[in-house]
Amino acid sequence: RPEHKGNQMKLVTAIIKPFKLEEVRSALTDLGLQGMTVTEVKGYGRQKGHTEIYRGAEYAVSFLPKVKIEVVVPEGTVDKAVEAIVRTARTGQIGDGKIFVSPIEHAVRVRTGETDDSAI
Amino acid sequence: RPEHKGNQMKLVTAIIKPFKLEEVRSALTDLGLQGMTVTEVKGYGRQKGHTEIYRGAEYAVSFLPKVKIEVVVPEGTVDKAVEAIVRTARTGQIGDGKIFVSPIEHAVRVRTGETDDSAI
Amino acid sequence: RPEHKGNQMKLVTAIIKPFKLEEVRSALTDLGLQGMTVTEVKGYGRQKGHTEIYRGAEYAVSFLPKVKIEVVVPEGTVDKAVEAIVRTARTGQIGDGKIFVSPIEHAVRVRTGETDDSAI
Amino acid sequence: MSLGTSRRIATLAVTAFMLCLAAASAFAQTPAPPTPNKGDVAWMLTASVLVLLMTVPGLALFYGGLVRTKNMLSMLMQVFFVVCLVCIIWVLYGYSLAFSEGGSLNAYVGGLSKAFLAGVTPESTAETFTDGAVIPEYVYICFQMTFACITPALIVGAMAERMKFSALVLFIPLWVTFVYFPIAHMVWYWAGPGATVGAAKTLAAATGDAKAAAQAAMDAVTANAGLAFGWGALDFAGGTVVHINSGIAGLMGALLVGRRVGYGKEAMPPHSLTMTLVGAALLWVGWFGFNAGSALEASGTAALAMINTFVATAAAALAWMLAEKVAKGKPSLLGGASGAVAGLVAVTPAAGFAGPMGAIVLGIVAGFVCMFFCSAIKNALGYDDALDVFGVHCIGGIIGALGTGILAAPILGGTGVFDYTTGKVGDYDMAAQFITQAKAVCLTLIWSGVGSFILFSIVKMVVGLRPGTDQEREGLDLVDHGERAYNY
Amino acid sequence: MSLGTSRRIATLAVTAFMLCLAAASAFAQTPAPPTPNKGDVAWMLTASVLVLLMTVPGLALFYGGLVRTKNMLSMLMQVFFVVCLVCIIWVLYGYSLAFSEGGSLNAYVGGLSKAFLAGVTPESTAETFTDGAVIPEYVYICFQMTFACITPALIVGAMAERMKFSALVLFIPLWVTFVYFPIAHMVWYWAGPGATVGAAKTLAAATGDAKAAAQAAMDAVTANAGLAFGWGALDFAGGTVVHINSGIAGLMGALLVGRRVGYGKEAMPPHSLTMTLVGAALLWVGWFGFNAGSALEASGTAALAMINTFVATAAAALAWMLAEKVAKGKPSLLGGASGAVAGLVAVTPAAGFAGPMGAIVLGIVAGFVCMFFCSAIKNALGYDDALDVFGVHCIGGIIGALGTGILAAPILGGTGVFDYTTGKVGDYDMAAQFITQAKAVCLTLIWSGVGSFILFSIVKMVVGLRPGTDQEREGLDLVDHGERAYNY
Amino acid sequence: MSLGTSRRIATLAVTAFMLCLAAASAFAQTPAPPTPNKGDVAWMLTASVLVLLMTVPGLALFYGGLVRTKNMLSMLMQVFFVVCLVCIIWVLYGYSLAFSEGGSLNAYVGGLSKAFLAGVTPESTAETFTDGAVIPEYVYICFQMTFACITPALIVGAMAERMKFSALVLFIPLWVTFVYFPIAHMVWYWAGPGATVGAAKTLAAATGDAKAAAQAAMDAVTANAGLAFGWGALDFAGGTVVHINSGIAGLMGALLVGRRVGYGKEAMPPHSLTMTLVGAALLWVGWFGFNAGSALEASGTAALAMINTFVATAAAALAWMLAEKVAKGKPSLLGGASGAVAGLVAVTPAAGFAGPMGAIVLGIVAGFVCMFFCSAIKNALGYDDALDVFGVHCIGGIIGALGTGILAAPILGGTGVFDYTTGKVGDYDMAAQFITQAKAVCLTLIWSGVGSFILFSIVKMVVGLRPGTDQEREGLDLVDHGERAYNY
Ligand SMILES: Nc1ncnc2c1ncn2[C@@H]1O[C@H](COP(=O)(O)OP(=O)(O)O)[C@@H](O)[C@H]1O
Ligand SMILES: Nc1ncnc2c1ncn2[C@@H]1O[C@H](COP(=O)(O)OP(=O)(O)O)[C@@H](O)[C@H]1O
Ligand SMILES: Nc1ncnc2c1ncn2[C@@H]1O[C@H](COP(=O)(O)OP(=O)(O)O)[C@@H](O)[C@H]1O
Repeated sequence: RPEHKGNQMKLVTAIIKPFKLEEVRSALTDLGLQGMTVTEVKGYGRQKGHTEIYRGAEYAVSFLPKVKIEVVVPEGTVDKAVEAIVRTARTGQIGDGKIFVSPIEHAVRVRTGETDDSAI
Repeated sequence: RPEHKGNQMKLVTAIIKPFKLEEVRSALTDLGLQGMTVTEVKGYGRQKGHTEIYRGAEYAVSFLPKVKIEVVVPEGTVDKAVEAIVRTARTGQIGDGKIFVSPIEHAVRVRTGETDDSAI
Repeated sequence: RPEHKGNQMKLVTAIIKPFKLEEVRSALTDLGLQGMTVTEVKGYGRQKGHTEIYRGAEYAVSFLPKVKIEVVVPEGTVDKAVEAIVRTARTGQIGDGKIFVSPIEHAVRVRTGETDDSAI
Repeated sequence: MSLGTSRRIATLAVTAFMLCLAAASAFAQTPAPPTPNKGDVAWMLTASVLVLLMTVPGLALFYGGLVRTKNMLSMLMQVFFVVCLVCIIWVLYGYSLAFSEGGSLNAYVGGLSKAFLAGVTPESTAETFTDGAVIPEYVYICFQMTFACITPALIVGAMAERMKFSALVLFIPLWVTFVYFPIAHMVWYWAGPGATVGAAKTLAAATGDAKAAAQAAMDAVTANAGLAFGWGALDFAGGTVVHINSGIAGLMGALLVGRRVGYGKEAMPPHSLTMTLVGAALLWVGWFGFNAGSALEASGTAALAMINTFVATAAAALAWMLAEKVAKGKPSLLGGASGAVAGLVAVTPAAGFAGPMGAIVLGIVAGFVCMFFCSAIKNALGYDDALDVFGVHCIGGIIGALGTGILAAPILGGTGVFDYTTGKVGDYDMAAQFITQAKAVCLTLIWSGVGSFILFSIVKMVVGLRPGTDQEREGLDLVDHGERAYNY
Repeated sequence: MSLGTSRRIATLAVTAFMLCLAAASAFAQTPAPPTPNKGDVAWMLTASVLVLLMTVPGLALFYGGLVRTKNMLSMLMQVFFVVCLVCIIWVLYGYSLAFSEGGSLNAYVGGLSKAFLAGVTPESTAETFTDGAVIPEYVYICFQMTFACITPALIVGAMAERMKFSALVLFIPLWVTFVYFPIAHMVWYWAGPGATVGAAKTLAAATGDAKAAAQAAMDAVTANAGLAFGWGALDFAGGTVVHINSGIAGLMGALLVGRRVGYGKEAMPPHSLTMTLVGAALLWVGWFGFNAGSALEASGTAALAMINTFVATAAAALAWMLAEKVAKGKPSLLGGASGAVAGLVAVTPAAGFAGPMGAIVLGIVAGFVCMFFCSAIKNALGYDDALDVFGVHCIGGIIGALGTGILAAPILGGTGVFDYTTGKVGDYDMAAQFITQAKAVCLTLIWSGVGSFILFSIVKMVVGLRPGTDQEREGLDLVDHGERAYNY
Repeated sequence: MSLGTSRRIATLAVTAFMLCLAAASAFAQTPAPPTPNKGDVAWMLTASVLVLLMTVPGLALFYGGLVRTKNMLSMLMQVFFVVCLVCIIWVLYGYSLAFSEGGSLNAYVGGLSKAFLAGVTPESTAETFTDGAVIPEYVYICFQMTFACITPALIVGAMAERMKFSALVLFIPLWVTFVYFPIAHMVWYWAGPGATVGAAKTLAAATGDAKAAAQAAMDAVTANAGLAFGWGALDFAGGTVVHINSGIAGLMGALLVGRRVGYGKEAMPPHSLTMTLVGAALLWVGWFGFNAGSALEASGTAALAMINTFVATAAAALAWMLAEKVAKGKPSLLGGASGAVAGLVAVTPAAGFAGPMGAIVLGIVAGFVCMFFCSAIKNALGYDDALDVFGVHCIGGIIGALGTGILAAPILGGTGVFDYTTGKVGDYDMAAQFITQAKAVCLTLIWSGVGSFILFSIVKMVVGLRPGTDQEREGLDLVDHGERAYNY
C-alpha cells in the first residue's frame, strides 16, 4: 500500500455544545464538506457540572452533554474547517469545547472502493 | 518510551450501516482480529435524510443512524481488514460509509500491562 | 499553519469497564489533566458475552458495554496518564480494556481560539 | 325472584296499598331524606378515580412525551404539583366558593359557608340531576375536586419548557381562586332538582293568595343559580368550565412568557411519542369518568355520555389523521392522539345531550378544525403555545359548546333539555340555545382571558416567569428540580 | 335500619300482603318493563372502560414493547387506529350485524334493523343472562364495542414490523364485516332470557290445543340464535369470538405477508420489555372488565369470573416461567408476561363456568402448551408470527374453549349450565359438551381462517401488504408515519 | 316516581303495614339470608381491580424506575412474580389461614376449613361492616387477595438490585405463611356484624336465667377475633398489616443481604423517574380501591375514605417538596412522589376514621417525618434500604397507626368507633385508643421483624441471598433472567 504523500487528509474532531450542532453542520457544508460523523459524548473540563439529589443521595455530576463532530478533510481544507467551527460553535462561555486535528493515512468509500481524497 | 518502529499499529475506523455490523464483525473475527470497539453515531453525507412532522412543525432530519467500528490492527493486517469491511459492509447504495486508517503509536492492555502488538 | 514540533500532543484513548470511570477520572484529574471526553461504546474482545432469550429466539450477545475515555495530553504527560489509567482501571479480569496513544497535530479551544498546549 | 323483580313488585304493591290508606298523603309532605342508591355511589366513586387517572399519569404523560428530554421531568412535576396543590385548596375553600350559595355575589361566586368542608359528614348527601336521587356529598366533592385539579394542569402545557416552577407555584392558587372557582360557580351552580320540583309543585297546587307567594318562592329558586346556568347554558361535563377556560388561559400564558429559545430554528421533536400515546389513551379512559360521571348517576344518561365519548373521540382521531394524510402525505400517531383529545374536548359539553350520530359529526368537525388550527393558523400567527393548549382545548371547547346547542335538538337525535317545572323534556329552540351557548362561551373567554392575563402579569412582576437563557438550554429538570428524568 | 334490611323486609311484607290481596295475580300478567339495577349499570360502565384500557394503552404497549425501536410507533398507531375505526363501524352497522335478528341469515349474521343505532335511546335496555335483569342498551353497545375493537387489534401483532399501514386501513373494515360480526353473531346472539323463560312458562301452563302453539313458540324462541349458540357452545367472554378468531387470522396474515427481512439472521430483541410488562399488566387489569363484565351483572357470577381471571393468569405465568427455568435455565419476564396473557386467553371462555381450582389447572396447561408452541413448534415450522398471536391467542383460545367443556362440569367445581326452561342448572354431559365446544372451535377456525386468507389476498392485490426492503429496514415509523417514537 | 323514591316510600309503607300486622315479629326471627346489594358488588369488583393496578404495573414501575437500568427488568419481574405466586397461595390456603376461624390458635391465625376455597360458590356471601349488608364471598376473596399480593411485593424494594431471584422464590411462600396470614388474622379477623348484633340483641332481650347464657354467647362472639382486633386496634385498610409489616420485613432483608456493591461510592441515580412517577400515580389511583374499598360497601364511609386518600396524599407530597425546598434548595419530583406514597401509607389505617382536615394534618406530618427519615437518619445509620421501604412504609405506617388513634376522635372531626352492641358510635377515649394502637404497632413490629429475620436467615443458609460481585455489577436482568429491559 503506497503512502499517498501528496494526498494528505486530516481528521478534524470538534467537541462542542449540543445546541450548536446544526449551525456548525451548515457552516461545514458551506465549505463544501459533504460528510461528517457525529457522536453524543459526555465532557469533563473547566465548565462545572451540577448536583443531583435523589432522596437522601447527592451526586455531583461532572460530565456534561457534548457533541463530537468528526470530519475527515483534505489537508488544505483543515484551517478553513477549524475556523468555521470556531466561528459557529463559540458562545464565549466556558465549555464551548475543543478542536483536535490528527492525521489520516488512508480513506476508503465502502460503496465504491474509491480511496483517499475521492472517498470523502 | 521507545518508538516501536518495527511494530507499527493502525487504527481502522469504519462507519457503516447499522444492520451490517454483525457481518462485518464476523468477517473481522475470521481474520483473527479478536477485538473491536463499536459506537452508535449519526452520519451526515450524500445519503439524504427524511422529514419528520409533529403537528405544525416540520423538521428535515439530515443525520442518519450509523455504526462506527474502531479496530486497532498491526500494520500488516490493515489491508486485509479494510478489504474485509468493504466486502461485507457494501450494499452498493449511497450511505454505505467510509473507512479511515490512522496511526497508533502505542497500545496497552489494561489487565496485564502488555504493550503494542501483544496488547491487541 | 506551522507544525508545532516542540509542542507535541497525544490523544490517549482508553476503553475501560464502565464502573471504573469515576476512579479513572479522578486519577487523571490528580495528574492535573483538566479535561476529557467520554463515550459509551460496546466492546468486543476476549471477554465473553452472554445469551439472551426472548420467547423462542436466542441471541448470543458478543458486545459488552464499555466506556471510552479520550484525553488529549502534552507529549510529556502521556506515560503518566497511561500509568494512571492502567492502575485505576485494572481489575485483573478479562475485559479490563485497552489504551491507545495516537498523535494530535493541532488543538484549538473554541471559546478563546487558543491553540495547542494552551488549548487543553 | 330476583332483586329487581321484588323491588318492582314492591313498588306496585305499595302503590295499591297507598290507595287503601287514608293517611297516604302524609307521606308526601314529610318525606324521609333521600338516601343514596349504592349503584350511583359505586359509579361516582369509580368516576372520581378515573378523572384522577386522566390527570396523573394521563395528562402528565401526554404533555411530558411532547417536550424534550431535558424538560420531561419538569412537565411531570408541574402537572403533579398542580393536582396536589388544588386538592388541598379545594377542600379548604374551593368547593365552597364553587358550590355553595354566594349571597349577593351568587351569580358569580359561592360563599364560604362550606369552607373546610364545614358540616359535611359521611351521611351528608348531594343532589344529582334527578329529583330524589342523591349521592354522598363526599363523593360529589371528590368528583368535582378532580375537575378543579385537571383544569389548571391543562394550562401548563402552553408554557411548557420555559416557565419557572416558582412562577407556577404562585400562579396556580391565584388562578383557581379568581378564575376557576367563579366560572365553575357561574356555569354549574343551581338550586338543584329537589328545590325546583318542590317549588314547581307548590306553585301548581297553590290557589288564591298562596299563588303569589308560591311564584315568588319559585322565582327565588330559579334565581339561586350561577350566571350562565341562569341563562340556560348547557355544559354537560365542562366544555366551558374546563376546556375553554384553560385554553384561553394557556394562550395568555404563552403570550406573556414568550417563545422558547430556539423556537422555529432548532428542532424540538417530542422526546417520546410512546409516552404521549399512553397519556392520550389514559386521557380517553379517564374521560369516561369525566363525561359519564357528570351524569352523577349510573343511568341511561351516563351510558349515553359514555357512547358519545367513545365515538366522538374515535371520529376526531380519524378525521385528524385523514386531514394529515391529505395535507402532508402521512397520517401520524401524534395526529391521531391530538385528534382524540380534540374529540374528547368537543364532546365534553355535549356528552349527555347529543345522540351518538351527532357526536360523530361533532368529532369530525373538531378533528378537522383543530388540526387546521394547530398547523396552519398557529404557524401563521407565530405564538408559541408549546403543546397546543389553545388550539386543542379552547378551539375544541368552543366547537363543543356551540355544537351542543345544535346537537341537543331532539330532531337531530339529541335529548333536548329536561324541564324540572313540568317534569318532562321541553320544546327545543335551537337558535335560542345556540345564542345562549355563544354567550356562555364569550363569558368564559373574557373572564378567563382577562383574568389570566392579569394574574400572569402579576406573577411576572413578583417572581418572573422565565429562567435565564442558559438555564432554559440546560433544561428545567436540572435547573428547577436538580433531577433528570432518565439516567439510562 | 340499613337499606339492605329494609328492602328485605319490604320484600317479605309485600309477599304477605299479596297473599291477602285478591287482585294479586294481575301483577304477574302485566309486568312493568324491567328497569336497570344501578349496581349493574355501574359495573358495566366500569367494565367497558376497563376493556378500552386493556386495548389502548394495554395491548398497544404489550405489542409495542416487543418490536424494535424503529417500529414502535407504527405498532402503537396500528392498534390505536384499529380501535378508532372499529368504534365508528360498530355504531354504524356492526352492532346491528352482530346483535340484531338476521332474518333468513340469522344463524350466521344479524340484520340492519339497528344500523346507526336506530331506535336506541337512553331508556332502551338490553337483557342480561338473568330474566328481568336489564342494563341500558347504550352500555351494552359500549361493552360489546370494546370487544369488536380489541379483536382485530390483536391480529396486527402477527404482521408486526412489516405490514404497510395502508394495507391495514383496507383490511380492517373488511375483516370486521365479514369475519368478526358474523362470528360474534353465531356464538353470542340469542333470544334472551325473557323470551325463553316466558315461552317456557307458557308452554308449561298450556293445556290441550294451546300446547302445540306454545311448543311452536318455544321452538321459535330457541331457534332465534346464532349457529354456535344454538349448538349449545359455551363461550363466556370470547375464547372463540375474540381469541381463536384473531389468532388464526393473524397466522394467515403472517403467512401471506411473509417473514421479516433478516428474520432468523439478525437479532430482533424487544426494544422495551418495560413497556411490554406495563402492557401485560394493563391487559390483566382490563381483562377483569372483559371477563367479569361478561356476566353483564354485578353478581356472584361476575365475582367468580373475576377470581378465575386472577388465578388462571397467575398459574399460567408461573407455569411458563417454570417451563423456561427447566428448558432454558432462567425464568424470564417476557415468559411471565406471555404466560399471563396465555392464561387470560384460556380462562376467557371458562371464566363464569369453571371453579377457581379448575381455572388454576386451565392456566397451568395453557402456560405449558403455549410456551412449548411459541418456542419449539414455531421454530420448527419456521413461519414468522412476529408477536406470537397464533401461538398465544389461537392455541390458548382452543385450550380454553375445550377446557371449558370439561371444567364447567359441577363435578369438577364448575357451575354447570343454567337451563332457562326449567329455571335451574341442568344435568351436565361432559362428553357432549366437549364435542360441542370442539365444533365451535372448528367453525371459528374455518370461518376466520378461510375468510382472513381471502381478505388478506384481496388487500395484497389491491394495495400490497409490504413496504420495500429498504423501507422495512428504515422502519415503519418513519416510512408510514414520518415520526419517530423516541427522540431522546 | 324514581327508584330511590319508590324504595323509600316502600320502606315507610311497610313500616306502617307491619304495625297493623299481628304476626309481624315472625319476620325478624327468621330473616331470609341477606343478598348482596349490586351497588356494593360493583364497587368491590372495581376496588379489587384497582388494587391489582396499584401493584402491577403501579408498584412495579414505581420501584423499577428507581433502580439502575441493568436491574430494571429484575425489579419488574420480582413484583410480578410475587403477585402471581401469592394469588395461587391465597386460594390454596392463604385465605383460610387469614380469614377462617382458627380454633385454639384463633387469636393468631385461622384454620384450614376454607383451604382450596372449600364450600365457596357464587352464592356464598361475606359480611361487610354493616349488619345485613353482604357481598359475594368471591369478591371478598379477590379483594383481600390483592392485599396479600402487594404486601410481600413491597418488601422487595429494600433488597433491590442485589437479591437473587431464587432467594425470593423461596422467601415469599415462607413469609406470607408465617408472617402475613397470621398478622392479617390478628388484626382483621372477627365474628362479623351479624353475630355481634344478634348476640347483643339476644342479650338485651334476655331476662332471668337466659341472661347468663346470652352473656356467655356474647362473650364467645367477642372472643372470636384476632388478637389485635380483640384489643380494639383500628386499622381501616392495612397500616399495620400491609405497611408496618412489609416495612420492617424490608429492613431485615436489607440488613441481612447487605449493601449494594459501590453503595455510597458510585452514583446510583434512578434510571427513569418517568416510570417512577407513572408508578406513583398508579399507586395513588389504585389506592382508592385499597382504602375506599376497605369500607366493603359503596357507602358514605367509602366516600370519606376516598376524600381522605386524596387530601392526605396531596398534603404529604407538598410537605415533602417543601421540606426539600427548605433543606436542599429545590423541590423534586422524586420527593413529591415519595411524599405522595408516604401520605398514602399514613392515611391507610385512618382513611375511614379521620375527617378530611385530620387527614391533611396526618399527610403533612408523614411527609415531613418520612423525608427527614429517608435522608438524614438513613444516611446516619448507613444501612442500604435501597428503595426506602422502611423509611416510607414502616415509618409512614407507624405515623398512620398512631395518628388514627388521635384523629378518629369525633372532637377532631373523626368518626369515632361504631359500637355494634349499642348500635351507635361510642364514647371516644383518645388516650386508651392511642395505647391500643401502639400495642398493635409493637405486635406487628415484633412479629414481622423477628419472623422476617428468621426467614431471611433460613433462605440465606439454603440458597444464599446475593449473586457474586461480578454478577451484581453486570446486573440482575442478565444474570437472573437472561434479558434486558431495553434494547433501544
Ligand atoms: N484534554 C482534553 N481531551 C479531550 N477532551 C477535552 C479535553 N479538555 C476538554 N475537553 C472537552 O472539551 C469540553 C469543553 O472543555 P472545558 O474545559 O469545559 O471548556 P473550554 O473548552 O471552554 O475551556 C469538555 O467538556 C471535554 O469534552
Ligand atoms: N468527510 C467525512 N468525515 C467523516 N465521516 C464522513 C465523511 N463523509 C461521510 N462520512 C460518514 O459516512 C457516512 C456515509 O456517507 P455518504 O456520503 O452518505 O455515503 P457514501 O459513503 O455511500 O458516499 C456518513 O453518514 C458519515 O457518517
Ligand atoms: N483490537 C482492538 N481494537 C479496538 N478495541 C479493542 C481491540 N481489542 C479489544 N478492544 C476493546 O477492549 C475491550 C476489552 O478487550 P478484551 O479482549 O475483552 O479484554 P482484555 O483487554 O482484558 O484482553 C473490548 O471490549 C474492546 O472494546
